Amino acid sequence: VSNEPAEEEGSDSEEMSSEEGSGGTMNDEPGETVTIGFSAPAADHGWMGAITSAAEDAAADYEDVELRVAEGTNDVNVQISQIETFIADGVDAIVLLPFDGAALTDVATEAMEAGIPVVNVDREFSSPFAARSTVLGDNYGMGVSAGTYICEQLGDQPDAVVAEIQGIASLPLTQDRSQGFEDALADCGLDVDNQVAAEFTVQSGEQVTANLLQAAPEIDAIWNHDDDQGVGVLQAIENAGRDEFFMVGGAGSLDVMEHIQSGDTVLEATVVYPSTQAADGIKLARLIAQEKNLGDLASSTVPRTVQLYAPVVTADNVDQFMDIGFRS
Amino acid sequence: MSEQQTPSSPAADNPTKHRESSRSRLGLSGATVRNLGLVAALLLLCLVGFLTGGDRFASVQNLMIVLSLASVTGVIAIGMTFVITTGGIDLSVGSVLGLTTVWASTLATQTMADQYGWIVMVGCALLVGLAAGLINGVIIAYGNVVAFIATLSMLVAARGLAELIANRRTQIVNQSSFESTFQGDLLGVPKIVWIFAIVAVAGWFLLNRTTFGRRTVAVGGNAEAARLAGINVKRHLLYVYGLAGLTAGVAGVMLLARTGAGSSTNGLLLELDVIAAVVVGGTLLVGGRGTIVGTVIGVLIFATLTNVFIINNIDSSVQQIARGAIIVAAVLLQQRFARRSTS
Amino acid sequence: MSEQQTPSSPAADNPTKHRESSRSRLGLSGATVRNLGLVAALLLLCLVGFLTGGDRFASVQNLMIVLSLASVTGVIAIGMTFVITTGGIDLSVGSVLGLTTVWASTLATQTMADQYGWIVMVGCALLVGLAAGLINGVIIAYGNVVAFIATLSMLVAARGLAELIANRRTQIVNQSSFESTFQGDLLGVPKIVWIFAIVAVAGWFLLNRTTFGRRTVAVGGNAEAARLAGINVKRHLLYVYGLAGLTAGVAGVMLLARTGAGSSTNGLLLELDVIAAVVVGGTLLVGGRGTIVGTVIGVLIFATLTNVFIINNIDSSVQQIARGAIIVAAVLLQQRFARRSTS
Amino acid sequence: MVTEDPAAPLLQMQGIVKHFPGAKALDGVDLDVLPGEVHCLLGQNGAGKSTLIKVLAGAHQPTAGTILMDGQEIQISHPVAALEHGVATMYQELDVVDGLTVAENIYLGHELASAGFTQRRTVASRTRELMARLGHPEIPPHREVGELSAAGKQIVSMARALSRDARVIVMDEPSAVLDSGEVDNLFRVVDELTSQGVAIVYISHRLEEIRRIGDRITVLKDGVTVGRNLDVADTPTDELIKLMTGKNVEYAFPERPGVPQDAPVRLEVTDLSLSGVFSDVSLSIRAGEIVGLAGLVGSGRSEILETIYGARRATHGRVQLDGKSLRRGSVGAAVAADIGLAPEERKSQGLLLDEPVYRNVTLSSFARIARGGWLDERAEKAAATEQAAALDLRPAGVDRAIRTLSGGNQQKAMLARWLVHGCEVLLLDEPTRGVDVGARSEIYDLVRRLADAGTAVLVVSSEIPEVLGLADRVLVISDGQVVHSGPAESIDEHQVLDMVMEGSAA
Ligand SMILES: Nc1ncnc2c1ncn2[C@@H]1O[C@H](COP(=O)(O)OP(=O)(O)OP(=O)(O)O)[C@@H](O)[C@H]1O
Ligand SMILES: Nc1ncnc2c1ncn2[C@@H]1O[C@H](COP(=O)(O)OP(=O)(O)OP(=O)(O)O)[C@@H](O)[C@H]1O
Ligand SMILES: [Mg+2]
Ligand SMILES: [Mg+2]
Repeated sequence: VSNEPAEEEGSDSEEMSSEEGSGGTMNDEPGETVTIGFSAPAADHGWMGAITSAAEDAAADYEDVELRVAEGTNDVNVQISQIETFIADGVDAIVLLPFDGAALTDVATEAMEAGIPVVNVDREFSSPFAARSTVLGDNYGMGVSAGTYICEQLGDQPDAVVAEIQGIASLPLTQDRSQGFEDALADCGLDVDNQVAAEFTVQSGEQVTANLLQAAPEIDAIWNHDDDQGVGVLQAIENAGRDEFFMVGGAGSLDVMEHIQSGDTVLEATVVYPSTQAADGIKLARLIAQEKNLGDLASSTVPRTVQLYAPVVTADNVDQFMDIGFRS
Repeated sequence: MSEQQTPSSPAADNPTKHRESSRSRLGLSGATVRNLGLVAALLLLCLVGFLTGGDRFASVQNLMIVLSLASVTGVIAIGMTFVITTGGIDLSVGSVLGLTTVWASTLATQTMADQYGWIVMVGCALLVGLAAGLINGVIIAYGNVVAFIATLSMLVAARGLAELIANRRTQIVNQSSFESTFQGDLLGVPKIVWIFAIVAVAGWFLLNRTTFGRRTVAVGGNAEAARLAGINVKRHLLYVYGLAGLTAGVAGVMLLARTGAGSSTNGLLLELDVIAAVVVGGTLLVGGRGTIVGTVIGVLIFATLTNVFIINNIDSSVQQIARGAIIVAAVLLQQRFARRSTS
Repeated sequence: MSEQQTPSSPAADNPTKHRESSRSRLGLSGATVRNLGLVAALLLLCLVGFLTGGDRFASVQNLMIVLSLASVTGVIAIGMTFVITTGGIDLSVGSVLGLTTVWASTLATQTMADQYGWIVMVGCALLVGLAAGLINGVIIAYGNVVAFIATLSMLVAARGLAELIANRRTQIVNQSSFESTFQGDLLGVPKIVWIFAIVAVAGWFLLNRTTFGRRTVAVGGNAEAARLAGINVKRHLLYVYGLAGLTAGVAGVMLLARTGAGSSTNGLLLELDVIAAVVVGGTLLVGGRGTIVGTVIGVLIFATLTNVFIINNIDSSVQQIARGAIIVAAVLLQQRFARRSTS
Repeated sequence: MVTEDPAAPLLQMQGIVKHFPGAKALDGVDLDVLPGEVHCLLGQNGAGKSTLIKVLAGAHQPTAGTILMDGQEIQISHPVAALEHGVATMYQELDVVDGLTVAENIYLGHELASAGFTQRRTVASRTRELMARLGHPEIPPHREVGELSAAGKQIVSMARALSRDARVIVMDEPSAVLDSGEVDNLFRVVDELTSQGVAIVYISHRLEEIRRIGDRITVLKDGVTVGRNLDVADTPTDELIKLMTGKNVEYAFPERPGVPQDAPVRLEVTDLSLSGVFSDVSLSIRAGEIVGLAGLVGSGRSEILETIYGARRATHGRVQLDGKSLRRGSVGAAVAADIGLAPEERKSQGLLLDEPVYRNVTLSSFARIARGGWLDERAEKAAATEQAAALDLRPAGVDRAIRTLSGGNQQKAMLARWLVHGCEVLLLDEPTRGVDVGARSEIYDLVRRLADAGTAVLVVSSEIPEVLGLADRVLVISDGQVVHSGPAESIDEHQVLDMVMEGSAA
């Protein structure tokens, strides 16, 4: 079905995603079977859904990986219990996208102490001893990229009106993104005039944007943190018949890339925040558990931290990125 | 139930001499007075909106935005009013709404709609909503499971099913006949607002002018008396939950039109907003009294509140604190209003 | 209230009304029979766990995992049992829990704790919880605002306040005396499980053996009768909501110990889980009947369910569907059990 | 009124048995009802009268027995079946829906509707007719029933039974909440119905009512028929009471020993007012005195009691106990000062229906019995059992849910509450409502004994003979004003009625 993530559409030999370099085919050779426990927050928005699906798909591609997926939850208490269960079960590795990095640090440390390597994805633990390896998106960098892009476009207009549509405001990652955005805008003398918070969902995106457009009759640029809520944001913009501004997205869904490509909306660019992180996490966990290394690296083991880059996708370079866009 | 939930204790009142109050002198019914209090709260909110937002608040365009916002919640709130009037609750509406948007926007449904027209998508949403509601109803009425638990289970299960069907992806609506039918305006008013208006009026007639509505009140007010009067209480509850599911389906169609996307995250946490609007509107949680007009005003209050906050560009944390305080204040104001006008 | 919520409405010829008989011959109280049904559901779940998970399920270590998971929810559920027994509801517990974790882990509090010991952090959490509960209580008891609305407002407001205080960041607990006191095991059992056990036992005594508990049942059973018998209903409601807030504070301490981090997102959506556990446990939503033992079993059922799912590695979406179905099945089983044992 | 052919009963119930879990409510009851007669059903509290008529109404399913209508056996498996066979019922518990209007309540379950839409105009005009027929043309069809008094609700309930065009109308203690004027009205309607051939099954504990309208009597005792089709005119009261109770009960008020002039004033009420309800009520009761309040339904008697008790906040005036002023609007203060109130509507104001009898009995005193906040259930049960025995509560066990007790026994439990608590001042609102003849005299004796022990008692009753017979002194209330105060001996029923009517006409 076309709903498969673009990343997985490639042939079997091109398993490794682009961030890891063209994967060593050697590493794809089946090794001893490893059991990987995977726990992530509830799939209550598109990106998180894509994360979980991508992880499941990645594991399905290896016959030597048995993936145990815990029910997605936004309750750290439950997530801790899930990790405890994985520890008790003696899985070979754990891939953990914590709802809250700090809150899961203790239990992850426990797992490490029990000899189970933990791969931390997306939201960072508060202690370096809690994970064997960390796959990080760059939330601050995402804000910076978006801000820089807007600066490039509007840098000569100090009075330009910039609006920001956040995701769930209470999440630290949202704060990181906003901070980066603010800092980058400050560099060119701009600031955020209107800020609203949605909930990473299409419905909330539509709602807050409809109101935002009313609150700000003239806008020059909008940064929307998340492309999934962006579906609603775009619809609200269309409903309001507004087009005097341009918009920058976030995350990099395939849908958004198509819009950028065709130029049929105000969406000019998006900042990639890869939804393949967890899939990478699974792959790293498998390698760690099998004591292998990343193919192209000279060092003999999997590195501690893999920080993903947050590039800006525009009409000029969208073709390059189409294959990592996720179907939100 | 605790005292504060049954404000009308059996008023020992002579059948020959009616309770003398200014409101009966004014010829107003109890429901009208309660609604007046609500209208006052809404007007106060609008005044604040006007003072702080000026023309950005007080424009036809903004009115349409607020109404559009209120529409999806509002349609479900109409169904919920019936459920709460029976003394029940339906926590699953948000999640069922999500399920209907997903089911109605699958590739298969949209492809069929290309062939047979938008009716396929709409029919799908309504049927799915109705079915979920009827399942709730069967479990509650015939399984004797408390509504809270039955519908909480449906909340969780419908969300899971929606995720399975959508494979956790957002499904974009491309079906042109659907879009042209439900998106955009009619006579300057968004079509979904028209739908809300129609559902609200139909709901009002259904509750106040039909046998169905009177039985709903009876079942909620005194289930035993209703049974003894020959009403099939269980069957009636089944219908009422079916109705709530159906309104979730209608809201699903509206949301699909408005956001152009079906997603299992649609309707997340909507249930609390809907119930809050219904209860603030004056429908009693213990059952036996429901008001559609109150519900509509309740929904408008919440939509206006969101609008005023955003127009004033208030920090979202501060918004939340203010929102909590304002809801309580509105309810207190409404009570004071009702009390003063009857003393 | 609708029929299904008042299983013992006057003189209806409904199977649920026949409960009185043979169980009284067996010398079992009504509460005991209902709890037996629950225990059966829990055992069935454990059987499934054992059959599918074998030793991975049936181990002391796994038992401790389940108990730890149950503890935080469980402590709040004890407070909630009192609230629901009065016929009220407290939707704010999850959000108040979040607020207490934030307040107790601010830099200022932790610095003070370095000086005066962990008592500062614990005291802070308990006070904040208690204060939030008392505010709920005042609004409900003296402001006559429906509990649903009052506590929903508190939910929103407390979350906003927590965000403001924490500046939406997660605050890490470094306070060593706190960590050493509350983290880890005691006699092979995690300390937070001990706290849960103590709170549960205290709650049982409070509800069943003290005048406070008797008043709680009386207020929920018939607030007007309680008032006319000389019970200060308003003040009692104030205390009960205060108690619920206090348990949220205790749970906050436990969660801080368990996660080592205070965050405004702690306790998100917890209220529904807690209420579900209490109601599945057999406490009536309309008030007048509460059971601490049932609540504890209810909490354990939910925790075990989560555990069995993880052990069996079921797809997350399917898990949700199954969860919905299992909750309904458990309640139905419990009812059947109660019915059979009395006929 | 008896039809020409007494051999052709309209309705027959034969060998009806109804078992509740743990209780045999009916154990073989027969009932024959002729067309056009008023058939009275008598029996002590808990004899099974309400259960029998609920079986007839389809609200309960009998364990055994047959029901015949016009000689044909019929099944009444649910309430609709009963209504279809022409049996309409006014239940003992008020069975109206507060949130609906008068008209909607009357037509509930058989709404006049076209295509689902209620025909409001037709319904309203028919309701107006029914209300006029019942002597209450002033109750508008669109008034919410929740705003009516208990009497008003009873009238609506009656109108509903009339609206069904029934052949048999069952009335379970309809007069309990009505005053004498209302009762006259009721009887007028009953006469009208019987003359049209409708049969009435009438339940009441007031024997004088049965004398007035009854044709034949069936007596129940402990779930069996002990008196069958007795002719009202030929059966002396003594015999009826003997059948019901199984013993000879003298149906008389206890003697008044007379209150000594130097007895201290226990309760002193000065210029008590509640705006819109009553004003400037002053009264004083001495230790050992019983004062009765007489008046029409709705004259404000209940409110006076509740205001003295602090359940309503007086707008002005003061209440003193033994010379000390009570805090206004505080029930707690009143209870602490040993003032007790047995409220009028026991279901909504008095009882925790799902709780056991003993907890209902100790509801105002469990905190006193407790030690430092810890309940002493054993002592509670002992105290409750003692008072239950003193009042002859049936069944005697105090562990069963009070919901399963018959109405009269629930009333006794309410009184037991204040006996356990011990009172300086006892406020009784309709203490014998729904109480059977035997228990009634027990209650009278008990009240008198309490007074003799020094309690000041204030009694409200809609039965004027009861007020006159029991009280030492009578206050007549009309329209929220005290219009007369004097010794009970020096006034008779007609004088009271005259004063009451005059006041309300003014
Ligand atoms: N639902 C029930 N469960 C158990 N026992 C019941 C139930 N309903 C009634 N009973 C018992 O059946 C017996 C008959 O009760 P019923 O209400 O018919 O008496 P009654 O003759 O109407 O008395 P009253 O004059 O006080 O109204 C009583 O002993 C009562 O306790
Ligand atoms: N909640 C209320 N608000 C306004 N007026 C009320 C209220 N309750 C009662 N009344 C009025 O107070 C008056 C007295 O009613 P009350 O019930 O005290 O009469 P009563 O003499 O006790 O009659 P009953 O025999 O029915 O008990 C009535 O005129 C009634 O209409
Ligand atoms: Mg009876
Ligand atoms: Mg009265």
